[in-house]
Amino acid sequence: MGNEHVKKIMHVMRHAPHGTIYTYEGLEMILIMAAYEQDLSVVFIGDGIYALRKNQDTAGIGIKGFAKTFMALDGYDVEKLFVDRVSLEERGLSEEDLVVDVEVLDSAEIGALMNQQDVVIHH
Amino acid sequence: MGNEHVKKIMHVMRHAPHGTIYTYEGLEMILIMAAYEQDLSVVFIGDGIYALRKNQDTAGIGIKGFAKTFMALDGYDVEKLFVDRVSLEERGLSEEDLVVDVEVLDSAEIGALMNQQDVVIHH
Amino acid sequence: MLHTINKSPFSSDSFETAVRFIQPGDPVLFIENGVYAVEEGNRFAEQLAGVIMNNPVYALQPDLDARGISSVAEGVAKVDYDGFVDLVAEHQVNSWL
Amino acid sequence: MLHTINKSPFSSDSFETAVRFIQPGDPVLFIENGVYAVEEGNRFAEQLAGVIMNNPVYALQPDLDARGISSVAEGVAKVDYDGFVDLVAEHQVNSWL
Amino acid sequence: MKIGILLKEGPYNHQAADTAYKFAEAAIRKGHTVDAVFLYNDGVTNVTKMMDPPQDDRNIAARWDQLHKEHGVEILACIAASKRRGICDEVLIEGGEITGLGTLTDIAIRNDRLLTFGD
Amino acid sequence: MKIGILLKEGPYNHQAADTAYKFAEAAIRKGHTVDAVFLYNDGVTNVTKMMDPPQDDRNIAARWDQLHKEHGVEILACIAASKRRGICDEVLIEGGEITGLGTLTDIAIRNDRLLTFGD
Repeated sequence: MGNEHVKKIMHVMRHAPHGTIYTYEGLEMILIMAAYEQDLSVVFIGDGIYALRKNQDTAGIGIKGFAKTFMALDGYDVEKLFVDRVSLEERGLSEEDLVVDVEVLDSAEIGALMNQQDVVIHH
Repeated sequence: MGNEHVKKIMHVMRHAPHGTIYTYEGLEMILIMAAYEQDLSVVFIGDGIYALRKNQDTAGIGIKGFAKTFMALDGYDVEKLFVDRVSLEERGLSEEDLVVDVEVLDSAEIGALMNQQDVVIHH
Repeated sequence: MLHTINKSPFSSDSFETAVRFIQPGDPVLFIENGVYAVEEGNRFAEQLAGVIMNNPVYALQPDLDARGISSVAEGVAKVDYDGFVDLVAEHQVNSWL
Repeated sequence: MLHTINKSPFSSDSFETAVRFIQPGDPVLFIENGVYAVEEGNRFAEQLAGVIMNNPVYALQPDLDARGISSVAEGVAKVDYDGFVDLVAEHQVNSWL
Repeated sequence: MKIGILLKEGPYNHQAADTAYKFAEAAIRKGHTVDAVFLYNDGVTNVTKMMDPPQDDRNIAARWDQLHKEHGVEILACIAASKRRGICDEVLIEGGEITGLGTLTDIAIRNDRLLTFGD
Repeated sequence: MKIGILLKEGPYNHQAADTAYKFAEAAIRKGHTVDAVFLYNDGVTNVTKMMDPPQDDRNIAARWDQLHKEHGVEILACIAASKRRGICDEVLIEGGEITGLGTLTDIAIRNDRLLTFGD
């Protein structure tokens, strides 16, 4: 058995943090799935990238911050974090603005990765 | 007393029908407000225009259609229906595609109308 | 991989984002408010033509009917919910929300 | 009339739609995900500059902080919830959702 | 100034409920009157007392309840919108009330401002 | 084919619940198996039995209940998402169940497809 039961599951983060809960509850989902030893990856596209911004201080809006939780993914063996290059550039951001190490990829590369998945979940 | 208590209330329809309920519940709100003898107007901007399309047949998706309810607004003395010209044109639509008579205005004209309101509600 | 797109191209960036990632040859199905993208003669006609050139493109008929859309761009095939199921049976699915 | 904009300009058409209707001189307040529009150096910088030239522009500080935005375009004033209330006290309100 | 608030999205899923609350709090602190918060669309789900968020998080329903009790702000859910979404007297917070759209019209008429929060 | 469905928006406010249902119905009619509908984000509000829409409209909660009873489709609401939104055993439809995200992972693993519906 073994490997034939390992599924490739990709989570796609598309929403800016705090304005809606999608990215936060998406992260909660990833943390649970990480315990199941599947082949997980997380991709940040469009406003999803904003969730990885450094120096988010949510005290003033009264909502719990969660940017630092992305740093915990490494400990859960979720090491594949990909960021879309165009999304990063059009926001005037670079890798240094993000809380975790990510791999910046072109859309064609991300598209090819998507096509290898058994399951793709957009948050 | 009299007129000094009449408020100018504008409803702005911005969402396509059926995908979300905003325009439908917005219309329900307008129908109730119409009984209160305030100075009501309804403006269709962006995807909101799609709510006025002719020949909507919602039987297949199992959701109640409501395009024809806009025709009832006239009977409720809500006669000011405005449509944004740019929104209409970029969708390749014209007044003939709509279920009710509307006044097509430029954005500057709609903006000026907005500025005269006591209350503006976006749906 | 089957891609579904369910948002109006006018109000959301879903359509324009998704097309950057969809691989040539992959089927694309427009549903819900997404079907406005396939209507003939609107602002997205050219961009849609580019997709049609490289990908099989479908639109959900009950969603077209619900929105009063009778003219769709050439090359767009209409399917009902049964056709949606058939496409899912043939492909893994990527639902762009 | 005070206009509030609460959506990211990248994912929604709210910002680009609203600016077509906002009259010169009217104050514009960016809140929630809307504050991404005032960050320095992104794709909407030029369009925002056009607004700043004709209108007083504000951004809600707690929303900027929550999103880690430290550099805003020149000419954007930061206000807290108290400042939001003051703007509402001075103007009728048009909340672009 | 007398203010009415229209809230169109449910708790947690959208920031609207938080911004509306923070705004109301600031307005009251500055001496203004917040007359009512009217809940519409998914906004009606703000007032279910069954809400039970994580202990280290805010309880949005309880917060509206408190705003009513401490400052007399009416917390009103539209009846038609509530029925669609399963909000009824059995789940309603003590300080909340289910009412019709006519009440919203009154709120629009009797206040100096009607502010909308949504998404 | 064996199918799992992930539904991320609440009833009536978004079409997602309707499209998911229409899809499930068609899949079953064509001989496929719909294993489960897992509700996440605001999607958990699909299963409150307090829902009471106009008589001439569909009852979305009742429809999910029926899908469970007639075709054995599991109707599952994420517990963490449910608690935030006031969905609990007291309001849950008979055919529904509140469970953890581990169950969703199992659904993703054991089915040929996992389809997402949302907005």
